[in-house]
Amino acid sequence: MSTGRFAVLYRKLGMSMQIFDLATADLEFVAEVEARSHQKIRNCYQCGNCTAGCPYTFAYDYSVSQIMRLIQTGQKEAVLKSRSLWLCGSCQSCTTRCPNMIDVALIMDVCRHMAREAGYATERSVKIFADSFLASVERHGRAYELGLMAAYMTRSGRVFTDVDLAPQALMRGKLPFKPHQIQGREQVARIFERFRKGGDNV
Amino acid sequence: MPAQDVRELRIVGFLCNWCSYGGADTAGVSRFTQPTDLRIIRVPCSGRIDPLFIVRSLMNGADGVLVSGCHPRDCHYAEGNFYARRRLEMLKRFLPITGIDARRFEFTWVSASEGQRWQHVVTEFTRRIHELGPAPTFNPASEADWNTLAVKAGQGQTCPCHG
Amino acid sequence: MFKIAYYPGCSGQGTSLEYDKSTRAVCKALDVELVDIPDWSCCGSSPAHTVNHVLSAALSARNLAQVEVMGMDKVTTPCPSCLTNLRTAAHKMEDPEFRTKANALLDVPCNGDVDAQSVLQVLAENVDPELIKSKVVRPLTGIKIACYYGCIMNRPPELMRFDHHENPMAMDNLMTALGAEVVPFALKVECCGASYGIPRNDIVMRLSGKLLDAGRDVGADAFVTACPLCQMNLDLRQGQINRALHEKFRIPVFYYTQLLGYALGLDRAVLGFEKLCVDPRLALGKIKQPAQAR
Amino acid sequence: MRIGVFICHCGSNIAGTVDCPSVAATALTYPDVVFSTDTMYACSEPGQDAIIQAIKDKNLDGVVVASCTPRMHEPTFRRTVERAGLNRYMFEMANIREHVSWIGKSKDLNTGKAAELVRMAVEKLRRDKPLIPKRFETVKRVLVIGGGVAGIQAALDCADGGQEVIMVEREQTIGGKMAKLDKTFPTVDCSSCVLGPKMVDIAQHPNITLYACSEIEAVGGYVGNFQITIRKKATYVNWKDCTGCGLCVEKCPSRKLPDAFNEGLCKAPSINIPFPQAIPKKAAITAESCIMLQKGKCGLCAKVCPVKCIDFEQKDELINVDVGAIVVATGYDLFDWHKYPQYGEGRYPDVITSMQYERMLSASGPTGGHVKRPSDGKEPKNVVFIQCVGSRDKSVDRPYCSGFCCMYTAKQTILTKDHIPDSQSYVFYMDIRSPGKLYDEFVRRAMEEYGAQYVRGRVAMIYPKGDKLIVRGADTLAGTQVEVPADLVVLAVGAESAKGAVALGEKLRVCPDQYGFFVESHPKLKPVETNTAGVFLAGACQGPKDIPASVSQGSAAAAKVLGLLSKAMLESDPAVSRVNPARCVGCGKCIQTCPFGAIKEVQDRFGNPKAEVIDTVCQGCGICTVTCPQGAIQLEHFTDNQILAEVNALCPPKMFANYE
Repeated sequence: MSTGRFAVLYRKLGMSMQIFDLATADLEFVAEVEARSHQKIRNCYQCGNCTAGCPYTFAYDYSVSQIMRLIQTGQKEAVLKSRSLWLCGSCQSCTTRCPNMIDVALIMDVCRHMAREAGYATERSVKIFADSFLASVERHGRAYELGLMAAYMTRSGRVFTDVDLAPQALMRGKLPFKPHQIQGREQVARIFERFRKGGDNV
Repeated sequence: MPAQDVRELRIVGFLCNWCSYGGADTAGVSRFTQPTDLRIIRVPCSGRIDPLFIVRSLMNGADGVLVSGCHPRDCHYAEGNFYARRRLEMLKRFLPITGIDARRFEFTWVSASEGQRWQHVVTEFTRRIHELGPAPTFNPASEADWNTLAVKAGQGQTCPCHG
Repeated sequence: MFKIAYYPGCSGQGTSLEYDKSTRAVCKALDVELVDIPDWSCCGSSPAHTVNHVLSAALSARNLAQVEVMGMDKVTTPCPSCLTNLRTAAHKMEDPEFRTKANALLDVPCNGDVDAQSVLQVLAENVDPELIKSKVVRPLTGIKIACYYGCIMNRPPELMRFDHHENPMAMDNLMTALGAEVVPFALKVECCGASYGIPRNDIVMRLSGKLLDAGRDVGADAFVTACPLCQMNLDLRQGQINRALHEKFRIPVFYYTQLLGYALGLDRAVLGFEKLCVDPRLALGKIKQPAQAR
Repeated sequence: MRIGVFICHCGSNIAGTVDCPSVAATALTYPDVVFSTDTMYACSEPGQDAIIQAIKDKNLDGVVVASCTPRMHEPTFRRTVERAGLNRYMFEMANIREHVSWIGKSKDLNTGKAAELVRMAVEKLRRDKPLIPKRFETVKRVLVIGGGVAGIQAALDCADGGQEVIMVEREQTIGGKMAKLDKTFPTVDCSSCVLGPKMVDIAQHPNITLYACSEIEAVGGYVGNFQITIRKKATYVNWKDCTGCGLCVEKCPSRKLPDAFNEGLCKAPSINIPFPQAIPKKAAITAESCIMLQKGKCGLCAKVCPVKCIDFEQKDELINVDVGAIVVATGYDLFDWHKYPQYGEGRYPDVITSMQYERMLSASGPTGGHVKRPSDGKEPKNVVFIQCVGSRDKSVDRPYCSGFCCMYTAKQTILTKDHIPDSQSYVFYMDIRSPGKLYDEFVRRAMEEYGAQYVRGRVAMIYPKGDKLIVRGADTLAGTQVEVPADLVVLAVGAESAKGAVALGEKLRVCPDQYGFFVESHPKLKPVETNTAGVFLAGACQGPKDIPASVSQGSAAAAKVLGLLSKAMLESDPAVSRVNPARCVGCGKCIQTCPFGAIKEVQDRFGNPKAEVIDTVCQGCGICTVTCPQGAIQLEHFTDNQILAEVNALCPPKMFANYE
């Protein structure tokens, strides 16, 4: 499995292909993905229809069908560290067209959850955006674009994100300066609290 | 389904030769594992199955009886399974009157190509029978060695009205 | 009078004000009564379901619970993203085990037997096309329109249960009924880049760019869409796209409710054309005045 | 009675999970069992000899073999005991392989179960009686249903073998799918040059009668004596006189009909001859589009016909024939690709099926053998082939491989290069299925010599851009997405069961599988037989097949038919119903219920009505036995007492327990 870790590193550095030791396939990982997604990974016969339809392939490090293959072969680390998980737009093209009726988008989602839980975030900015978004929902009960943008910029350090758009948006009153506070925002906040307290949320 | 430690129950199956018996064969050829409780009696057609056979099995202490024939319209003898369907449907309604739990008797249709389906049917029916447990018996002694009893059964005359 | 609970969605308060306004106006005009969910909260959008399904479901379920309190069993929303979350929540909560988990996060538990539908579906299935035709005072004759549905309004079909998953027609039919010429736009359900505009702008540039390009190829004067996110990517970011791809797109992107309202002769103020970033006047100019239309 | 029991190990197939010796030992304790042993392979020659030897040595008068399913080897062992001088019905089988060793995990439970199955067999055998088969004449005539290449082969072989053949073809001409093909793999020889002569032979063979535009209305009877009713559909042309000159076809003003033979690539006149080599070469009118038949005016064809053979009054006619055997060769149909909306559902004219492409390639086709895009008639440069359209796809309920698509696609890439030298073919495939003589070499040639670009992956969507079609698929070997700007897209549509196959199966009592393909009697040993004696299968009606396989099966079925009809007399299965006149009250219920009319009413010498079974007609279903209120009519070999004996063997009557 350590080969996995280094391989991913090498790969990032464009240094080498990675060699998978199939004998050390992490079958518990496969089982967990199947359990959390209620999908049968073995049903995938690698026709590539998901990759064929996926609009995000150009941005991926592993194509969807490769992710499916990596799961089949129990390459936990390679999967959870993959960039693709974070870049999947859940557009459902793969799920809709799979000849074996596998909910591929759901599997990507589940792997992303597991990656988060394992503390990976290969596409940091995506994670930060999601976190900022949820943070603003937790605070106000609804998404508050301006606040979320601010939070995102500070956290990601990308302070110039979409500054070019700000004027137009503001001018057209599309970015209200003050958030919509809803009465039930404590209720919403409690949802997050309880969630963080944990328990069985899988 | 019943692991080794679970005691087998007595389930009798009446299968038509052309579809269901073939389906059971297909299941075997494909190695579809099934509970071992079922004992299959082969008849040419589900239309040959006299309700008497089922009642006799149950009265003799069978815990369950499973009947299977060709799908309606697929009968090798054109319409045998239509007769079967009508007779067995009647029997199912009649059983409770005789004090027999109708859930201990089931009939279904399985074709020669449906090995998978046969596995499912057997597994489900066997599970049901095990949930119902052993059929109530009038005499615990009769739980004695099947073999010697069977020998006597063999020697004994069967009822005259069926020459 | 058709009555249904209404979930505006956060973007309706901000980036897609005009969508919300025009939706309300159009529904009013077509005798569809929208009853706002009192004190509704965010459905969690995609960030939530990328973090955890129970959390995501709970955030949506809070609103479904409100609907149940209202004593209604149907809710409609203009936003496909909200729609997906609401439907997914309701669907997942059919599983009692999951429902308990989700309700454990909520103050007010939710049964989840609320059917969420897009406003488009409500209009398509509950308003007689003939009625719409009869109410048209400004037919859209002369304008060429590409209908873009976005990726999740109809997919996956097992969940969304509306229209066609590869070639949806609801907006096409509507626009045709209004007298517009609908061009054969092939990428109706292709993804625009969704919420990656901020974290991975390059993705949106490429995907939305492709859509604009395809629209131009088939000679569209304008896009109509039913999704705030799609609209934002195609409209607000069109300038960015032009810079990124060295293009000169100038294709306005309407919400279908805006053009519907326009055709029904509603007050321009409620239609909010001025909120569009790409100036729609050129496109609207193509529409022949009723006098000529006849 | 002296019974011998033989427990077969079947190598490790049975012995692996059943303790055969202990089963044999237990069997010795059963009544009347005087000899019991286990044997490695009961069906092998030494195995059978051992049985014969035991019968002689121990002078047994009944034998039980516990091995595989009786549906496999019952006939084998019946012959064995017969060779030892026993009646073949003094034999019973216990199925301890398919029903025990192959499905049960626990050796203990299996062994117990096996022993009980043997006991059932013994108890039944103890009530068996020797049965003597009746002999009956057979009709020396064969019915071949379907005039595709498989049916043609079967018909010619039977006819050459001296049998009279009736061929029934649903379409207007024989030739089936093969007649539509341009070339055939792996030799790339002209399909019609290969098939044409055989079609002519059908027309000219003295022993063959051909009914085209005809379907099977009804089937009665049994092996050796089937009664067939054929519905000859109205063609509104008197075929006895029609010379096939084609004048009417030229003059016909109605040309709205999509040309079925050309897969709808062009329109056909209402009165038509499908193609020049059609057999029979006769004109026929399609009523739906005929102006005369619809509106009552026109009749141009009648005016121009030199032999005046047009008859607008013509009606369907029913023809009855008796035959001794039936060959079913109804072939297959092509998958309806519209089930894949991502391929455009017909919105893009330049997405066509492989069969349409064949017609396009064919010199006798609508484009005269020139490859043209349906949309603008331009010659395509980039041709994309998509395989597995309706094959190996659960989502459209077609999980099976159609077998021949890989090969015909390779052929079509080669032909494309021949027709358009500066063209480039792309093939999206999942796996190449090319077993068969010279098949894989053929596919390699398509890639190596003809430069077809094979891409390993499925296609997710096709969409137009300008006058091109963008085909977006995956290249899983490169691990990414690929796009091809195509001028023409050819879908390698898979095979599905022929329309109407299931309905025909019901008439023939041949059961179809879940996809509508007919089920053979045994997958290995009886590939062309069915479970209905005298009915045989040939070609793709049993499952997707290419031409060589279909032809082989045609010949195989013919061989079976000739074997069957070569016997002067057939023996009827003596396991038929028998009436006990003493008990029969002549109520006639059995006569009403018998599906085969095998029971007639006779009068005994006192003039009382009695039922009587016609042995050769009775099929041995036993419906009558259950119907009879008197228990007067019993199905031999499956009498109430025999079956009840099996029941008692499993569930001993409680009364005995109570007497203990």
